[in-house]
Amino acid sequence: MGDERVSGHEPDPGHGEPQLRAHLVVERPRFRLDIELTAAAGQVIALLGPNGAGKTTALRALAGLTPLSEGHITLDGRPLHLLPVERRPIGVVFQDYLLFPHLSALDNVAFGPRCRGASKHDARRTAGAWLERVDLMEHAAAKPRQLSGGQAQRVALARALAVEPRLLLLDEPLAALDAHTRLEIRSRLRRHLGDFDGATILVTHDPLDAMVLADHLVVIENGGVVQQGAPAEVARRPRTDYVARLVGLNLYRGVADEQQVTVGDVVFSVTERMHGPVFIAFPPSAVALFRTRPDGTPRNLWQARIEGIERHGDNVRVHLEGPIAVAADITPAAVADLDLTAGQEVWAAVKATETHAYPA
Amino acid sequence: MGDERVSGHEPDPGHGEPQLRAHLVVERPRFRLDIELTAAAGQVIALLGPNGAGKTTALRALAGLTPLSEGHITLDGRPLHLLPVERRPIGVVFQDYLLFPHLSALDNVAFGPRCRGASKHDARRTAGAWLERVDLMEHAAAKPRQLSGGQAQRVALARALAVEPRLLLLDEPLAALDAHTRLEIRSRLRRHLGDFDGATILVTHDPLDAMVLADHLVVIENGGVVQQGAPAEVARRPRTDYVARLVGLNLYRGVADEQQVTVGDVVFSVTERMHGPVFIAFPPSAVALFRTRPDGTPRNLWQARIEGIERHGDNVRVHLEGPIAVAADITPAAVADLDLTAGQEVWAAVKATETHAYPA
Amino acid sequence: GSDDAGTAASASPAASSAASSSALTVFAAASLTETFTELGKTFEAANPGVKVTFNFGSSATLAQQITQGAPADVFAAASPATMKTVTDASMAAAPTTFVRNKLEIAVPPDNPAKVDELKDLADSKVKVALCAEQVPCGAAAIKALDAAGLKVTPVTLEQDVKATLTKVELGEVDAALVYKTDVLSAAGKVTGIDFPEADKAINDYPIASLSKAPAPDLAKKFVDLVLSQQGKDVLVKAGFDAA
Amino acid sequence: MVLAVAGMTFLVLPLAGLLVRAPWSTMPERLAEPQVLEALRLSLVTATIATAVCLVLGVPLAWLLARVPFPGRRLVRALVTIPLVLPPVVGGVALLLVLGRRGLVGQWLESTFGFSLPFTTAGVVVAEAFVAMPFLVISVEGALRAADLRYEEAAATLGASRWIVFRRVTMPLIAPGIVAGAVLCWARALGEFGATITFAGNFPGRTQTMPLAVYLALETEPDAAIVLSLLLLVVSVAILAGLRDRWVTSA
Amino acid sequence: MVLAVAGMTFLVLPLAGLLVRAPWSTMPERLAEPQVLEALRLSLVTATIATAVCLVLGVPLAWLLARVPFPGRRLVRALVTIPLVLPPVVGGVALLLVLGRRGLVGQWLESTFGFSLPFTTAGVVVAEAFVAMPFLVISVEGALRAADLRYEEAAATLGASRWIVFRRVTMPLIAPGIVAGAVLCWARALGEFGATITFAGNFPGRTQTMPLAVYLALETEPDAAIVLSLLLLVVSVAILAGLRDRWVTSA
Ligand SMILES: Nc1ncnc2c1ncn2[C@@H]1O[C@H](COP(=O)(O)OP(=O)(O)OP(=O)(O)O)[C@@H](O)[C@H]1O
Ligand SMILES: Nc1ncnc2c1ncn2[C@@H]1O[C@H](COP(=O)(O)OP(=O)(O)OP(=O)(O)O)[C@@H](O)[C@H]1O
Ligand SMILES: [Mg+2]
Ligand SMILES: [Mg+2]
Repeated sequence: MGDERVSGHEPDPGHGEPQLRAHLVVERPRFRLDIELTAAAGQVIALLGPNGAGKTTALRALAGLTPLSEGHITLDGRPLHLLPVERRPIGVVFQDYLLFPHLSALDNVAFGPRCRGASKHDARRTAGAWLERVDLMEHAAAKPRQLSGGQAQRVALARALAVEPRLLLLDEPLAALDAHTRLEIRSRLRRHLGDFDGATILVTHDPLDAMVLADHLVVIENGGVVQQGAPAEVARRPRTDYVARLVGLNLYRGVADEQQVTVGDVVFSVTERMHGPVFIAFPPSAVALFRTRPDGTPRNLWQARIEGIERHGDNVRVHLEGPIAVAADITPAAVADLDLTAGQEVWAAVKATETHAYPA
Repeated sequence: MGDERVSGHEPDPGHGEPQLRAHLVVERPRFRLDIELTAAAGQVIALLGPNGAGKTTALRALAGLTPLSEGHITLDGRPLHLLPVERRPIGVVFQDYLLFPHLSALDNVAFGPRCRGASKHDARRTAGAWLERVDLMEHAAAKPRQLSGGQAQRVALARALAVEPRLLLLDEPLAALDAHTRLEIRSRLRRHLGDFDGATILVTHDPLDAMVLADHLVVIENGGVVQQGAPAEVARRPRTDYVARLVGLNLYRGVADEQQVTVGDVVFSVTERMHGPVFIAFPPSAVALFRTRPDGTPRNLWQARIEGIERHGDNVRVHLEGPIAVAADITPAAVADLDLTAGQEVWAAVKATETHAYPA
Repeated sequence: GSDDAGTAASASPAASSAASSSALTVFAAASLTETFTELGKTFEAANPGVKVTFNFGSSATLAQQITQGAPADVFAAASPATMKTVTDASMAAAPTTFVRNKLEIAVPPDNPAKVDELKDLADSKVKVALCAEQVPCGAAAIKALDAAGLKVTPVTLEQDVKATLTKVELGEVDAALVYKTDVLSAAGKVTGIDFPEADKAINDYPIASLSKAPAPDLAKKFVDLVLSQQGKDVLVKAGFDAA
Repeated sequence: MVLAVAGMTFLVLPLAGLLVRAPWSTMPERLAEPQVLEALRLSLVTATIATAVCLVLGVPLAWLLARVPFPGRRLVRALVTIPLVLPPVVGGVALLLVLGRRGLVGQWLESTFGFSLPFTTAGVVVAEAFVAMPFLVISVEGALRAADLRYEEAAATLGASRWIVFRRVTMPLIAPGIVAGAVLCWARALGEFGATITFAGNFPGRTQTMPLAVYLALETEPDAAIVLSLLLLVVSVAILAGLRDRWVTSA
Repeated sequence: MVLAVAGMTFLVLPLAGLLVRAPWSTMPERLAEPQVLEALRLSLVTATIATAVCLVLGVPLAWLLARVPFPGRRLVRALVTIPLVLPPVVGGVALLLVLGRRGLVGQWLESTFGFSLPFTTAGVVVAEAFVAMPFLVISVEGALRAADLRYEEAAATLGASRWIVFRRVTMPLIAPGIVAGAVLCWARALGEFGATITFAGNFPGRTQTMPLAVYLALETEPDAAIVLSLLLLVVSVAILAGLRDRWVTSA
């Protein structure tokens, strides 16, 4: 069922005309959001960005909850920004659920269908079906206060989906779910998004959610778009520090001359031939550490000081300062062998084949 | 700074007498929590579990917000469960922040020190220092409503830490943070927890948070402890499906006979020699898929049907049904080569060296 | 009376006779509650089929209601001043004074301040309650005190005579100037003391049938009943002075 | 805590005074009088209808004041308190001036529908509603301001029109505030005297509510007034003790 | 919307009646009388002090009712509404029975402190506070019930005692409810007539508040009564329009 997704991952011209076209400008006292978004029918756009970047603000503007200072929103060719909130064919999952505290889980989900004209009985049936899909049928009668955080989140998800919206807006829909449930709900969400012919805007912090669910990433920082593209593309070629850390890469801006890139005092050998300003990226696992200067070319090698060490998954992540700030992943065994401690001087080297350079 | 942590990862007898000893029993209409927890001074215990397992309930019971039906809590040798909430030397970060809406970020953080007797001026200075540590000094005057989700979370964190508690209770303290901020706050949290000589109980869904921050994991499901131990131990030897998925392993219960483990109709070769009931675990990346039956021994090989395919990081995760339910990670190129689609029959094989068996 | 039906038939316009002849609405000062209720029963007995409805309240309120078009037949006020607002609005024909009410000194039964004549009230140690000058009993009190050449500083100027009496009953004041009727109705709870200057401060109660009365014939008959000897007897029994 | 008990004592002690003073021996026969029950029934009926009227008119008004910014809102909000501040008797006069047979609107009502409010049971309801409505409006407005707007936003995104949001989300969320307001409103209407006697008169069975009966009893027999007051209190306390808690638990 | 406007009209129209009827030509001289200003000042001062008394006693009482379960809570809550339902004149009598010279407590007050409340300005405050307190208690209890308990829990974990939680978290969170209650309370105290005149009497400069002056004026000169009422209204509306909004924005 999800198989066509695997290839449909790149922004797909087959999706046809953009269904959503938006230019969102929102002015705040100490903040200005100004971004453009387009989404084809059936496409899922993930909005990524650090805390306070304006993701929630953008979502609220699309929903009509925050007025646009300027700009426009077009959905299926109709100007959405002229409609009041309740007339917009949207479904929203809020960052903090906002389940109606006086209604049961079932009635929360039935609320939307009921507002959109279904009879009480039909609305409840629809709601029941949705609760079933998020595995909460046994909690149908519970009030939101009696649900755990993740259960509440799933009810919120069901509530937004139950109105069969044309534009689905999700603000961290999976944030409160545990890994197990998350995997399940994520697959279900994928499946629903697959069936869904409207556009979806998904705000998330989790790069994995973004990679799995989205066709297209839009990264915003400080109110503006800093990078966008297919997930794989963004993951391979981050253009800001934030994106680089998001996808777990070290990223630098340098100047290329043939297969050689100069970043400050450090010179990297790379496989690509380029000229002029470039980005160069490599994973922490590509960094090797040595107590004494290893033999070999001076390229890809520099002396650094250990700033901090922390466990990272099965490995240990070493943060280095020096000519460039770098994260290195090494095995716990290596830490013991090298007897690494914070403040110590070491030599760092990067394999040329693991670096990746691209135009800045 | 963090280096001693790397080795201090196992529950360390050097921590001395357990500082926290608790037996928590909470009865609810359709739910019963019954767990035992111990934590030595300076130790960080992570409480993991699926949604609705009772993690928040356990935390609330420790804080005194939910009364114990039975059991006891001892902290530093004193019976904590006899004290009212405000006399307990605790700091709590709540799952949904609960910042006081009428106070600025600074005053929210200053609230605790003020209650514990600091002068207005000192409390604000302490609060300012804490806001600095979570990088929010510029938002000191903002009301919680004006903060983004992640900013609010960081203020909540600062507020809980500002009272210098003897027992720190964190309910998903990093859930709303973006990857970048999370990394930073996580390191800072580690550093603080390192300086901190009290016990910490951390509820989280994120196995990475648990692995990085905790000395000891306690996994609860449905109100009871199902597994506990050092993070690496739990990660290597999951004992329930939930834990297995959490750490990204396929897990089965089988019967061992020498280097052979039988799980239903499938027989695995393993490297360990054992007898009787065992668990066997292997990562999804250890599974190889074939369109036709490969040659070789019938061991570690079975026929399966593809249930679904989804992108997973740089790879593609294939969910298989058949004699045993398995997740397999393969490269996108392989998906294309094999032309895999949902519903298709394939052969699955697991390398013996990548399986790991241990007594059930 | 046997001639009632005839009078009614001849006096009222044919259109409204049937309806209006069976109901009589009397607006009367609250101090007349007991006496008028009794007279109303008498009237109903004498005029079978007629229902008398009373609206008791403060004279001023009743006057307001009448000038704002209330459907009343008879107005009996506790002071000429309130009646005047009704006649000024040409809502009533010439009123007749049907009783008078005389002031008395009321003291608690144990008479703590040992009051026994009007000049004792001038003692600053005696707590005195008077009615406010705007209400009839207050106006009368001023007249009486002026006549006696006394200057009294009361602790309170009450809104009406009942409130004044209550203060005495509860022992909050040592003495008050109230009507004889009130002392009588509070039998046992206060003691009344007559004083000679009371004759100079008598309050008249006027009654009139109203010009827009829905039942003018019955109105006239009721006024006649009040003014009759039978009416006087009832009123005098309650402590009023005959006009 | 001490203050709370002091406050309670302050409110309840005068009741003790009344109880001590009450003429217990003659109580039964006094209460058995048909006029008394008539007045009690009328009081309860009119206070309840007046509360209903206040809910229908007052809750939307409170919503307007709390949610819709319009020029002069501050003034309107302050004007809403008029019936509170106006001595009730003057309120009654004002009602007469407007709705009386010769009043600004009353004139027109009478000539068009042949209907006149003063001195009718409907007039009692009008007088009580006039005096009691501010309690409802102010309580409900306070509750509306304290409510979390984001739930209303969430409802709007689910397709709920303003009216549905109001009815199915806002109202239930502020239910405690509405109940508090309605209780205040009902109790105030039940105790209303000045405006009622002025606007609706004092006709037994038609406009004579308990407070009016108490007033007349004070004129003639103060003890009877205490008995009537106690009856009114006991009935209202019983009703509130019953009603209020059912609400509180369901909210 | 229509209903809201209807509600507003209903409340405001009688004011129009008063305005039409008011004797504008003689207005200035009537208002210039020193007694009038004296009564106005006294009204404002006593209503404000009474509101303060109600806040001090009533907010803790509301908290007790909303947060601390104790046997008989339902009954106490209903008893709190007594002063609302009791006709004010009877309320005044009840106060006299308790706090008067010969009252249950008053007797003792007089013999111990030589102090007697009736006929004093303090008596006016007591009468007004008695009548107005239920408004505060009920409004604040409603707000307390609607408030999110979890904030109080969060405060407790930060080391706040019950009292600090109440003062620094609960109170600010329910500020709109307290303001609404205080406004109701103040306005009711300002318009209070029956209990005041019964308990504290009517003496210019000491116990004669505006409603008392209005009532007495009504006896002889209805026009003067209207003028006084309008003055009272204008002053209170002005104060509320000013005060209320400052609160609302800060909350
Ligand atoms: N109501 C408001 N008034 C003023 N400023 C606000 C308001 N809400 C948000 N902001 C500011 O706008 C900026 C963007 O906030 P927004 O909530 O959109 O961030 P976000 O990207 O959703 O962050 P997070 O990941 O933490 O949820 C922040 O700097 C925030 O402080
Ligand atoms: N106030 C309550 N009344 C009744 N049942 C409750 C209440 N709060 C929680 N529960 C139930 O108790 C169980 C445990 O809830 P809890 O909030 O502790 O879960 P959790 O492990 O924190 O889950 P999550 O990860 O989703 O936050 C759930 O089944 C929940 O439905
Ligand atoms: Mg956000
Ligand atoms: Mg939880």
